[in-house]
Amino acid sequence: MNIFDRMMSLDRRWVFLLLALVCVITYAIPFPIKINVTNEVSSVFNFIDTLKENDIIFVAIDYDPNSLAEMHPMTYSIVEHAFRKKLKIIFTSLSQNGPGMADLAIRDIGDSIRVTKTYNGITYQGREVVNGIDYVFLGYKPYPALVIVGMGQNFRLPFPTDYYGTPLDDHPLMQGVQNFDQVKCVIDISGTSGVDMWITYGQGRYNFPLALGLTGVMAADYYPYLNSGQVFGILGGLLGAAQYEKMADNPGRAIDGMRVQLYAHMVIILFIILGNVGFLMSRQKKRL
Amino acid sequence: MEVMSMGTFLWTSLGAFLTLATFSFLYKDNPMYKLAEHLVVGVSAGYFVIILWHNGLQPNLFSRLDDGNFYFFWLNSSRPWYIIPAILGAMMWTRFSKKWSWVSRWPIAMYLGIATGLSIPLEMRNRVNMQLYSTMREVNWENFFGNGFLDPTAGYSGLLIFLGVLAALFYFFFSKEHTGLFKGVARFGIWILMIGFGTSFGYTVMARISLFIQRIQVLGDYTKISWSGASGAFLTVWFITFGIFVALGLYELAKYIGNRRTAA
Amino acid sequence: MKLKLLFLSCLLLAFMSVAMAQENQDDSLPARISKVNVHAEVVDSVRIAQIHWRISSDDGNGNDNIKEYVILRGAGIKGPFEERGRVPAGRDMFIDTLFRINDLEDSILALSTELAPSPITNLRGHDKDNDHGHAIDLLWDISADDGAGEDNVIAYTIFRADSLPNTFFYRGVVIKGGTSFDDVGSKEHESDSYMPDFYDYYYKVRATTFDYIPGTSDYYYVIRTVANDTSKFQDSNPALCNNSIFTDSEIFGPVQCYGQWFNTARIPVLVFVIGFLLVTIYFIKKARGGAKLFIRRLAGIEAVDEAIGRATEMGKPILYVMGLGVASEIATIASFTILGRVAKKVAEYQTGLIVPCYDPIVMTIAQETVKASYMDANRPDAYTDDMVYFVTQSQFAYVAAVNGTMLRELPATNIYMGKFFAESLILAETGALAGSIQIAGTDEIAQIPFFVVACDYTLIGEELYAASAYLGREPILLGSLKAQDYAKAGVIICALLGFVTINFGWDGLAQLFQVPNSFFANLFGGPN
Amino acid sequence: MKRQLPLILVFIFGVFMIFQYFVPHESSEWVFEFLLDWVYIIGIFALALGIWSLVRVSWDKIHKRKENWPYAIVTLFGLAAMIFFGFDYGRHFFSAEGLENFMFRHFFDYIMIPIQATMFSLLAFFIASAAYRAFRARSLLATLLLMAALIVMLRFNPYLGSFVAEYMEKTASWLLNVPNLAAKRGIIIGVGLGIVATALKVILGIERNYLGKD
Repeated sequence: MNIFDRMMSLDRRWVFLLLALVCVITYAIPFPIKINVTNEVSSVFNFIDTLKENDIIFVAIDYDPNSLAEMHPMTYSIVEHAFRKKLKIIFTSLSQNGPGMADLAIRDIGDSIRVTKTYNGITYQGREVVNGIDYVFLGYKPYPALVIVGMGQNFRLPFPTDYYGTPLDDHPLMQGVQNFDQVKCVIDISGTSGVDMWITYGQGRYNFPLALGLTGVMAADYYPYLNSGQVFGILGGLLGAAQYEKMADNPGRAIDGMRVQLYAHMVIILFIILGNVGFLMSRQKKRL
Repeated sequence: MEVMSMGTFLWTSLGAFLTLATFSFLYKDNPMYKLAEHLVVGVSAGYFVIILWHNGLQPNLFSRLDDGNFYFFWLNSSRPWYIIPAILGAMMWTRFSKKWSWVSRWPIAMYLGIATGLSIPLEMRNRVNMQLYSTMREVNWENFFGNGFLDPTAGYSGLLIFLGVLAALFYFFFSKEHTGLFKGVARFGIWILMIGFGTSFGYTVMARISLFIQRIQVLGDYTKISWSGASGAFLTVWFITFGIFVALGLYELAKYIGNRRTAA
Repeated sequence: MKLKLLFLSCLLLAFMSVAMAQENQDDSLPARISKVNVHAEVVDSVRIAQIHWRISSDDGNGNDNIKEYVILRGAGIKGPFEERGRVPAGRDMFIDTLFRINDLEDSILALSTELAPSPITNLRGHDKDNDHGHAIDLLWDISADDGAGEDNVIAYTIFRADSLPNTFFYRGVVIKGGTSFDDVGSKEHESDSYMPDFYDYYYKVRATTFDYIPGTSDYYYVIRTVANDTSKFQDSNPALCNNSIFTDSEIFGPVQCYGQWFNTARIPVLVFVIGFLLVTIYFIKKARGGAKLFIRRLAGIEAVDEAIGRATEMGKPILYVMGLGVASEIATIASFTILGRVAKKVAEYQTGLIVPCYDPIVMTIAQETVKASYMDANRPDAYTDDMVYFVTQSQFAYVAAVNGTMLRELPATNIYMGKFFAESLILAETGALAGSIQIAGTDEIAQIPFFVVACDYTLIGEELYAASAYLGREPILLGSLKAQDYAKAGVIICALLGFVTINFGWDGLAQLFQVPNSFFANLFGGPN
Repeated sequence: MKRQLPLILVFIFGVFMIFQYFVPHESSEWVFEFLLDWVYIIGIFALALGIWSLVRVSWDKIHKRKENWPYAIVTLFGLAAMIFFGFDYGRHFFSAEGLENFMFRHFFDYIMIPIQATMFSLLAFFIASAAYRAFRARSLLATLLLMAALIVMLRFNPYLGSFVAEYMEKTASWLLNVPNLAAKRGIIIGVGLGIVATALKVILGIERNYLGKD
């Protein structure tokens, strides 16, 4: 049993322990880390930044708690940015366990909007974000494809009432808002296959500008849509969120997490290299 | 640093406890993990029931069957036909009876017909037409070698994308043995595919790690807050919450070392 | 029996709901007015504000307890509001005099006339193409004072009248420089913005400035709904009346909107769908007819055979994992075919086979498949039902169990075919640790990387289908695979042609593939 | 009746939906919206099946005293509690107060979110040990894949020195925007054709798995 075989046969729990330690320690010792913003992110930021007051945007919070880690920072930074710009937002959550989280997030963001803050040199007065006037939360319906198509016809078709049971027509925001025609853009923050539905059934049928916030697992798969113009921007995983936070000058969990990310990556890379060295060596031995 | 009420603190402690209980699976499958796992299955199912009721049946069916002027069930609601989907839906439930399960096929068939029919032109448009259209791009011949190192907007990048798409498509072409020229093309295709998968892989690692990071952040906040607002009560809960895990850890460690001894 | 019970319970639920919902009706306050619409007009030298609203849902029907509407005006959105008049229930408009132009002093009058911008010209419009009707596209040339001249135009406001002479209604606003507006109405009768088809509409476009007549300003109007019991009332949201200096264009009309029966902008999709449909039918028929359709060999499949051989030499079993898919998924169906083939070989070589299942239905079908293969190999005696067994339906528990099996049995070969999710990497890792040869295949793109780096052979995406078609020769699978192949070939050829032509400076061909497609739209298109 | 009618239904609705895409006229849209409206309702009933089968399985476990049956009780408890709170302690069945219910929200925020989030975060560890023990440069292809992965992972690493880091950044974004794009586009087109083919087969009644066996 040579050194490499021993390396291979090491109990996985030691690996777990090492990773955990590295992450916890780097989390405990904060230090700044440089983040370069890529086009696919900045295009989303700029789009929202250039919208006029009272423009309506549509934000779909399509993820379950299990991918909240990556998606929540996106939701928080994008929605706060939009509210600071005094945009109006229509929310849905087409993911089974999403609505409760969306509800939570909206209330949290409402709290942070109350305080006066300065972003990128512009001071935004704190204000109350009112349900029905500043935003409407439509809630959840099963079968994203059909719901999205339905909303394209009329929001009232799948959603006669909003999440809290209020008829849509009672909301000042929804006055004269029929379907996606009255919406400036749709931002789908998705950890599920619902994103395909948004591209195919939403953008495909009703041609609205669509931006995506995606988990890292999915991010790389949607670049073709970016290139074909079906999607105008992509936020990929925690890095995407961090980039947005950087542009919005509103550092949150994503930027805070990136330094841990950095070290965790280095650990993983180290493991890959170690493992492969061991592998190649043992193969050498077999050859002899 | 905010100081929270005892109630909130207890709730957050529960959250922290369950988090650790779930992490304990990393050591090995154990009762606490099983508890958390089964609990979440139940809770999320119940949550789903409620969401389906309050956001589904109630607004889309019941409230429509009843619009005020009502005295004989749905018959004089202004939209009595909404009883039809309700009945179709109810048919689904025959699934559980051996004898009648075939009844459930009608609503399924209706649903399936609508869903698939809807998907065909849209999928065709989005995944084939649009992608094909955007493959036919003019290569930036003026600036073929781009400016700077590996410029995605450069001409050669454009050309590479086009060739790559064709090669990747060809790799999934099964009616032709990969020999001669085709062999080369398919080889190029699989290389392109592998690079594609590689990028996904890199992103995936990031994704998985960030899941863990968020948990650390949550636990970190929890400890910070609870310590900052440390009172006797807080600390007791704190120690109960973590004491369990420390004790368990020590016990397992002792056992582990013991086994080592006997093994040696 | 059970059926009856279910039926009854469902109906009971519906019934209860209706009964209960009765109670949750709140008739304390008269329903507030949801939509108020105000704009300024000049009628024989009097500047007036035209106020229209949608009558309260309690007016006439609902609780029917409305006495009158009170019109309030304020200088700011927060008020203070002063009463301007009252109208009885049932009325839905009010005209409020802002000021008489004759009353103005000459200097101000002169100023206001001097500040008035020149109107927009050449206002024209037509029905919106390729839609369900209820919409009109408007076009115009900008005012001479927009960007040039006085340069005091800030916006163009679009008004529509449903017949002449009649009051105009506000339809929308376009910021300076804009030369077009889509007046998209709703098709629902009950909607505020309902816009019937085949109906004469008249439009005017107003060039608005940011200048006000001295002493005047914008106004906000609130409509108060007062119940018969006058202590009960509700206010609408304030509605803005823009009171700045403006000039109206001359009226354009009549123009009608109507729906189209065919969306010419989507022709390419139709062509593709029909073409693909025909190819699919053709090949499936052919495959059913028993024609020999060639499918190339796949490295993964070759590997399966030799792996089974190796297992026999080592006298160790083969582990076959079907993934987390349900029985109706194509990946799982493909996996059944491959399992059948593997089981047959295993039976011939007399090796062991372990198939832990995630889904009970999948398990039953898998059992059938394996049994059948053992029959084919004439070794029905060797088959036992506990080769294929159900584990659990919770992802991580399942993985834990399978990992346990791997480390206990140390199978010579692990085969993963079907739908895999996050567990893929855990399985592959443990398998690698156990030193087994690993062959994987999935159409779950996100999981392929893990399999590629952790397994010896991987069937990527469609290769899985191809493999099962190659092994199973099952006509439907085979036929549609062929059809897809030829479609791919078609796509490749189209791409080549389009690419070449566009790079020789002719984008005509490429244009044909775009959706929504301007070429076809213009070919068969409407008036423009 | 048992087999034919479903096939006919699928065909009729399917064909209608296909052509509806090309017919913007409101009469077609009217039918379209009607159908959509119905399908949600049917779908919701269908989803209730899943919940019901969960209850049945758990109950069966307890009843037959299968292994780990006590955990099934926990599951059922969670289910029952959530439903109880969701109807606001049984006070409001037909208005959504339940969603604002204190216990309902807290069960979601402090039981569901932590466990689900953590369960998935276990993958962080598994990927680490897999990286160590399974991710091998077995073949040229695997090597290619690993290389691309490493570059993407090293993207924002400052310790490579600004010079290398810059090139890493550029390479990573190039890999994403050129070869990755090409590969994924190839896959998307292929998958698209696959989806359409399956859908067509269902509508034409060639693919009948959804009927189940009888």
